[in-house]
Amino acid sequence: MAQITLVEAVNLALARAMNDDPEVVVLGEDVGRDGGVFRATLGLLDTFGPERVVDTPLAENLIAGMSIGMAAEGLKPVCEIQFSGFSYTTIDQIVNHAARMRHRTRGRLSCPMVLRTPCGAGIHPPEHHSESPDAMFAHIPGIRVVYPSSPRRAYGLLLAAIRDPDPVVFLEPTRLYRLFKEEVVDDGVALPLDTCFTLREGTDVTLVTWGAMVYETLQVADELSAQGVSCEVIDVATLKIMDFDTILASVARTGRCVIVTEAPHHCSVASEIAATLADQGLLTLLAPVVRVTAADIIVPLPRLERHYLPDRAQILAAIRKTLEFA
Amino acid sequence: MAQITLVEAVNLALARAMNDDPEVVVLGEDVGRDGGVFRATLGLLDTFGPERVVDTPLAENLIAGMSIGMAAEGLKPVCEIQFSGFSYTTIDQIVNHAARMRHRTRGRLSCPMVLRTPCGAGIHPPEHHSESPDAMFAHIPGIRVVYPSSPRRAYGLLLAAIRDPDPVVFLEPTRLYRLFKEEVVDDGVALPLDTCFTLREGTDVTLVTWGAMVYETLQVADELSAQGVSCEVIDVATLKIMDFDTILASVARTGRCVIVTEAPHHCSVASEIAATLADQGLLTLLAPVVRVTAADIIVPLPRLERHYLPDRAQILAAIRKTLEFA
Amino acid sequence: MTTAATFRIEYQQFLDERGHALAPLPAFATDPAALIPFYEAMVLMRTYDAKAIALQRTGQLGTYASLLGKEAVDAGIGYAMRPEDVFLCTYRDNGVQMLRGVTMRELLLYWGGDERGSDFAGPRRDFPVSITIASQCLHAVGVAYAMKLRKQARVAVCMVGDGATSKGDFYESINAAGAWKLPVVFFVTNNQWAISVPRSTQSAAETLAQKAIAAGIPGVQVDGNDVIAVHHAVQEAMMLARKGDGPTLIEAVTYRLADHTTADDASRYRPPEEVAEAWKREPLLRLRNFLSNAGVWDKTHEEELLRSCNSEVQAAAQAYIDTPPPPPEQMFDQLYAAPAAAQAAQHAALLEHVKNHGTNHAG
Amino acid sequence: MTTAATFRIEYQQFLDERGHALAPLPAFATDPAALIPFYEAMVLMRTYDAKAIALQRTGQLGTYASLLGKEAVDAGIGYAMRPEDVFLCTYRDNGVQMLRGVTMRELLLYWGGDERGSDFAGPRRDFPVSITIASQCLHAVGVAYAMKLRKQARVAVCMVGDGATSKGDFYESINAAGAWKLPVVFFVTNNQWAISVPRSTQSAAETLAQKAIAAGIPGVQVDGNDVIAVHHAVQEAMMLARKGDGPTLIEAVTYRLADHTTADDASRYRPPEEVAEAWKREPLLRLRNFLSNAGVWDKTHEEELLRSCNSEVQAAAQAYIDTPPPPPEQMFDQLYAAPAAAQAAQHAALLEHVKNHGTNHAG
Ligand SMILES: Cc1ncc(C[n+]2csc(CCOP(=O)(O)OP(=O)(O)O)c2C)c(N)n1
Ligand SMILES: Cc1ncc(C[n+]2csc(CCOP(=O)(O)OP(=O)(O)O)c2C)c(N)n1
Ligand SMILES: [Mg+2]
Ligand SMILES: [Mg+2]
Repeated sequence: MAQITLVEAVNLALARAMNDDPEVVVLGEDVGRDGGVFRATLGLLDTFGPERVVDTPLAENLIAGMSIGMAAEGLKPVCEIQFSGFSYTTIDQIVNHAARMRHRTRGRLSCPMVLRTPCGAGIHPPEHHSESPDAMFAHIPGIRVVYPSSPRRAYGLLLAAIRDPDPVVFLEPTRLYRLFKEEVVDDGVALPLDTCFTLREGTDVTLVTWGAMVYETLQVADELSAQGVSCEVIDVATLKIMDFDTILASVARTGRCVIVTEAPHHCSVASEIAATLADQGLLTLLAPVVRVTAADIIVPLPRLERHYLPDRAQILAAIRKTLEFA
Repeated sequence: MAQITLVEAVNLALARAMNDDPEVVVLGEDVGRDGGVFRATLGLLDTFGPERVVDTPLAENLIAGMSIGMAAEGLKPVCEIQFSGFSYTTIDQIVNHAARMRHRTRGRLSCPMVLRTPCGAGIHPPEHHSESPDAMFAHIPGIRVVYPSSPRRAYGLLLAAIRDPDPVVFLEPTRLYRLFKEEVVDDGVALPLDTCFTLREGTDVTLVTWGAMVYETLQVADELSAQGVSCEVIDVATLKIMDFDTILASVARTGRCVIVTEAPHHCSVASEIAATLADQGLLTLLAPVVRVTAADIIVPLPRLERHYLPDRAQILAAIRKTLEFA
Repeated sequence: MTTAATFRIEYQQFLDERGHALAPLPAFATDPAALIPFYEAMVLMRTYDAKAIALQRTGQLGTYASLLGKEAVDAGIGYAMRPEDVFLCTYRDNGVQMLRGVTMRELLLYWGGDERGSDFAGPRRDFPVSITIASQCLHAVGVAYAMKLRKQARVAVCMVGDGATSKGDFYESINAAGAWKLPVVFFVTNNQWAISVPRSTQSAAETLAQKAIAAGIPGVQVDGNDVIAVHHAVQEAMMLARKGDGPTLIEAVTYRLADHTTADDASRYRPPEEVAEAWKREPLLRLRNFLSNAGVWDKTHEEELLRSCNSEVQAAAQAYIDTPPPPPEQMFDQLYAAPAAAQAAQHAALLEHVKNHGTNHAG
Repeated sequence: MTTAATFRIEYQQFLDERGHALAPLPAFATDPAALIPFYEAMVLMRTYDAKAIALQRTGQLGTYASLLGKEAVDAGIGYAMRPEDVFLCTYRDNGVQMLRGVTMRELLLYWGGDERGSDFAGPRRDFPVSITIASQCLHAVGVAYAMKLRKQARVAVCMVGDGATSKGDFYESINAAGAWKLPVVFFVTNNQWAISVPRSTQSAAETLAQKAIAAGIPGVQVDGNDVIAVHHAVQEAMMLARKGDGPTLIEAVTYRLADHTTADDASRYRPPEEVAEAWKREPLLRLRNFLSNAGVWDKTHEEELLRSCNSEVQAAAQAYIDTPPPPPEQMFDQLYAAPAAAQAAQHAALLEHVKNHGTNHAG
């Protein structure tokens, strides 16, 4: 039972899925001999051959669109978009085709594909390599959007995504790819796609987050715990179709909620969660729902990148504000 | 002073802008001889010639991308995407280039373009002709998103959008194109892009909406007014950068808010407004913030389309629920 | 200065405008009677087309895209495909779909605004109509990739219009299909117009067939009003594809004799003379002349055919009209394979509303 | 079967690998001394490149994309352009940018992760580096459209790699530029690799130059290690464009001698022999031999040049290092022309936080 990184867990799940199901095909730019620029597909070419581990021409729209064709023919394509900043060109195919194939044919054809892409800021890269398009994908009816935050959840949720009979956009927190290790058992057991994960139970405030920001949020929760503040930490994990019940139930207990995301503020996934609280959770709220998000700005180049990402101090300040509200 | 339709008002503003400023260029599919499939560009070819009223090859990504190049050279391109269902292929260029040209060059180059597209359901068209991608565009830092709901506002806001030195996505409510007429003075006066429009003042509940749903919302407000219920109706109009102050101030007075949009529910612009109320307006809320939206489903083909769009009964029910909340 | 590469684009035509053979006919056409089914299919298509327009004009159908003028294209393709192949079409390819086994009732259901029209009983792996121009080319690549991966002798046939050849999807697809030598035929119906935009505005390329050169695949131009030329080119391309020799791009030169759709008025942007000229080259007349000249077709055949087409179309239209409207639940089911608990309340509320209130919507 | 169209793609090379002329040289090269500036520029590029990599390796620069092996391409283009033209580049075209007047300090600032590097004092209308592959082709179309509309004798020059020729943006752009006969030159640096993906995986096309045929525009292939061939082809193409004869596509065949970027390790996916072979064809050696053979270059010149390049690059690096870091406000200003009141609070809060806390971020 090995301690592995998140990107190794992705690799493990891919190998497992390809091994279990001959219909699973991996495709994308540099996924073959190179093993992907983050090495998520390392070794797959040698094990499964170039017909199932496919280096494509350089065209993300093609990668998404041909995955839809493959899926309609019953394959289970798992395509990689090298960085989520290059995933905007796939949105047309995802909205207009992947999300609709089943509905528009009344189930005659379907689209069991997974689109994987590294997501988020924090690795000091060139422009366009730090994007957080989660809200855009989460707005699309007919797909699922999954965003794991630990090696174990990456493994189990990716297996679930691949086995799911409908299209799944699978966002991987680039910043966490190698930040820490976790024991992951390669038992082929998928995690559910219809539930949030409560990572810490607590009574004073509910912290709702997903993706890489789960990391800092947990740190803050631990810090506060030492100071006697009890934080409940929820990793949303599946941003669509989202499990609001867990969040609502938690806030019903704590009465306070801070939502943490590294995406820009306006019309983000955080907005949806806060909005749901403003409707279905209003009576339970003891304090305003605070969102800790990136500002509505462009991710700066590396020299200022660290100021862009929300940090522990911001999360802490938001929690304090929430707790102090009377 | 003529009574004109919304699409005629768009046409009037385009003609006025082209007349006032030789740098304004109109481009898109069928915008020339055909005058656009909705006739928004009717007559422009004859008046301004084929170099400034440009039928493009059939490629929306091209239309958006070349507009960026034109704008960087100082032209003021106003491009038309025939239906917003075909605007998804422009998102890459909008996010990755239009929105960033000024910021990444520290103002050396900029992107004074407008991307116009008919938006929303209700005209019984084929698939992909009824989309509401407003939330996707509104999430993008660096652009403005404008969505008028009457001939007069279409005229004034389009002029403002064209004169604005930054990229503007200008969504036009297809369903309202010819639904009613209004007196529009062709005085070349732009409306502000930094404010909501309060269409009815009221004391009992604030109705916040934009685009075509403004139409039904006003009807309901009038209906309720006859019954002694006083609704404040706010047309958000500029979805980004949004004027929250007007909304917050209104809800501070009424204590109740219903948000109406025809876009799918999850991570919509309505979510952002409700979320802002859950933070900055919480203390003023006397009732849960209710969102009347489309369900998170694909716009059905015409036979079921009318069930997709929120209707007056749904708005009414939401308002009653809000008012009855004690 | 040396030569790196040279290329030639061929043009194929067998019948002239009056139905006379211009060249030795391919094997399938040496017995003129063998072409009768082509003619019959083309007349049925035209009858169906007229009916669809009539239904639209009388408020019984939604916006409809006429296939008038491209019957030779559709028959030429339809008769070249096998049931196990996969057809990826635009809104203007109903004729091929009919030959594939999609019923006219199903086609009308689709145009009538009912998703069930795309759940056709016939070619279960064929794609539904693609409205977003050229987007289906990418799907064709994936379909053909799956066929090749599984070592099947099947072929994907993907339709686009002249306008579609300006869109990135088209180029990315022919290029990728070429790189992988996939079993796919890309078929461009060059009907000279993309709504109001003429072919000359789309591209400076002399032919659309030559776009194949960019992908390193064979490209051929045919007379799209000549069913023999179309069928021959498609047969050849499918044979290549089936035996593993990769994709072909075919451009068929024809003319959109009708408005773009029933929502369009083509007289706004194109001269009546151009349309009148095009009528002289239309595909049915040409094939009918050929058959008549060959002595295998006469007025009696023609009348009998028209009668049977009319009654077949009439019956299909009636069956369409008699189809009960879709239940509102159709909006929700088949959105995901399994209904999500988290969305159940939302769906139930809307259904409840629809059942109680119908709708009072202005639209 | 008739011929609809025929095409020929030419290959241009003037110097062989040892620097001997293979054909009569174009006018600009008949006086060998006229090529000395080209050589000097190429050596400066290579010196800059090595320094950039060294800075990256020592943690003083971000991820950097080496131009090693494409100096002839950059010099050939850089010397063909006029100040008023517009250059649209990829991350690998710093050499052209240097000749356009972008300073090495500005280039390093960009790679160091500071937006101010794209606010160069030199060619004010040139585009910043485009990272999203091929997306800049569409901008080039718009820029060239503006030039044509205004009847200016200016040309847009747009760079892409071999990988980029698979992307829809590229095709849509060359096609549209052809349709409008725009003053733009599309230049493909075919360095055989797109990160780990070889040229053969991108396309079945024998040459990338032939992609021009799809757009109905001229396409030419040149030896990208031969600065005379590159410069000649670009000059010709720009002359055509400037006098209103529309776009040209140039493919330069060269080799990426370095890793894809400093974040890449090319030994993972390509054999050392291939790289060793490519070194034999590299552009500097060839031009130096030519100049030496012509008697206009010797060891003293070479040593002097290396010295001056080194000190110039050293000074630029120092100026880069000495540049004060960008103020945090840079995140907000220039987002919109006028700061929006509605965002003021958001920005102020973040700025306040940055000033009080710095950051405690793990990343
Ligand atoms: C991506 C996209 N853009 C625009 C449209 C609107 N539209 C529908 S048909 C059409 C013209 C298509 O022309 P062509 O490809 O020649 O096919 P034809 O209609 O002539 O068969 C346009 C612009 C669309 N359906 N999809
Ligand atoms: C749209 C897009 N997809 C993927 C990438 C990641 N990426 C950066 S460079 C590169 C390869 C480009 O190859 P090529 O066009 O041959 O240019 P070269 O790097 O060889 O100069 C890739 C895939 C990107 N920058 N943009
Ligand atoms: Mg056409
Ligand atoms: Mg390359």
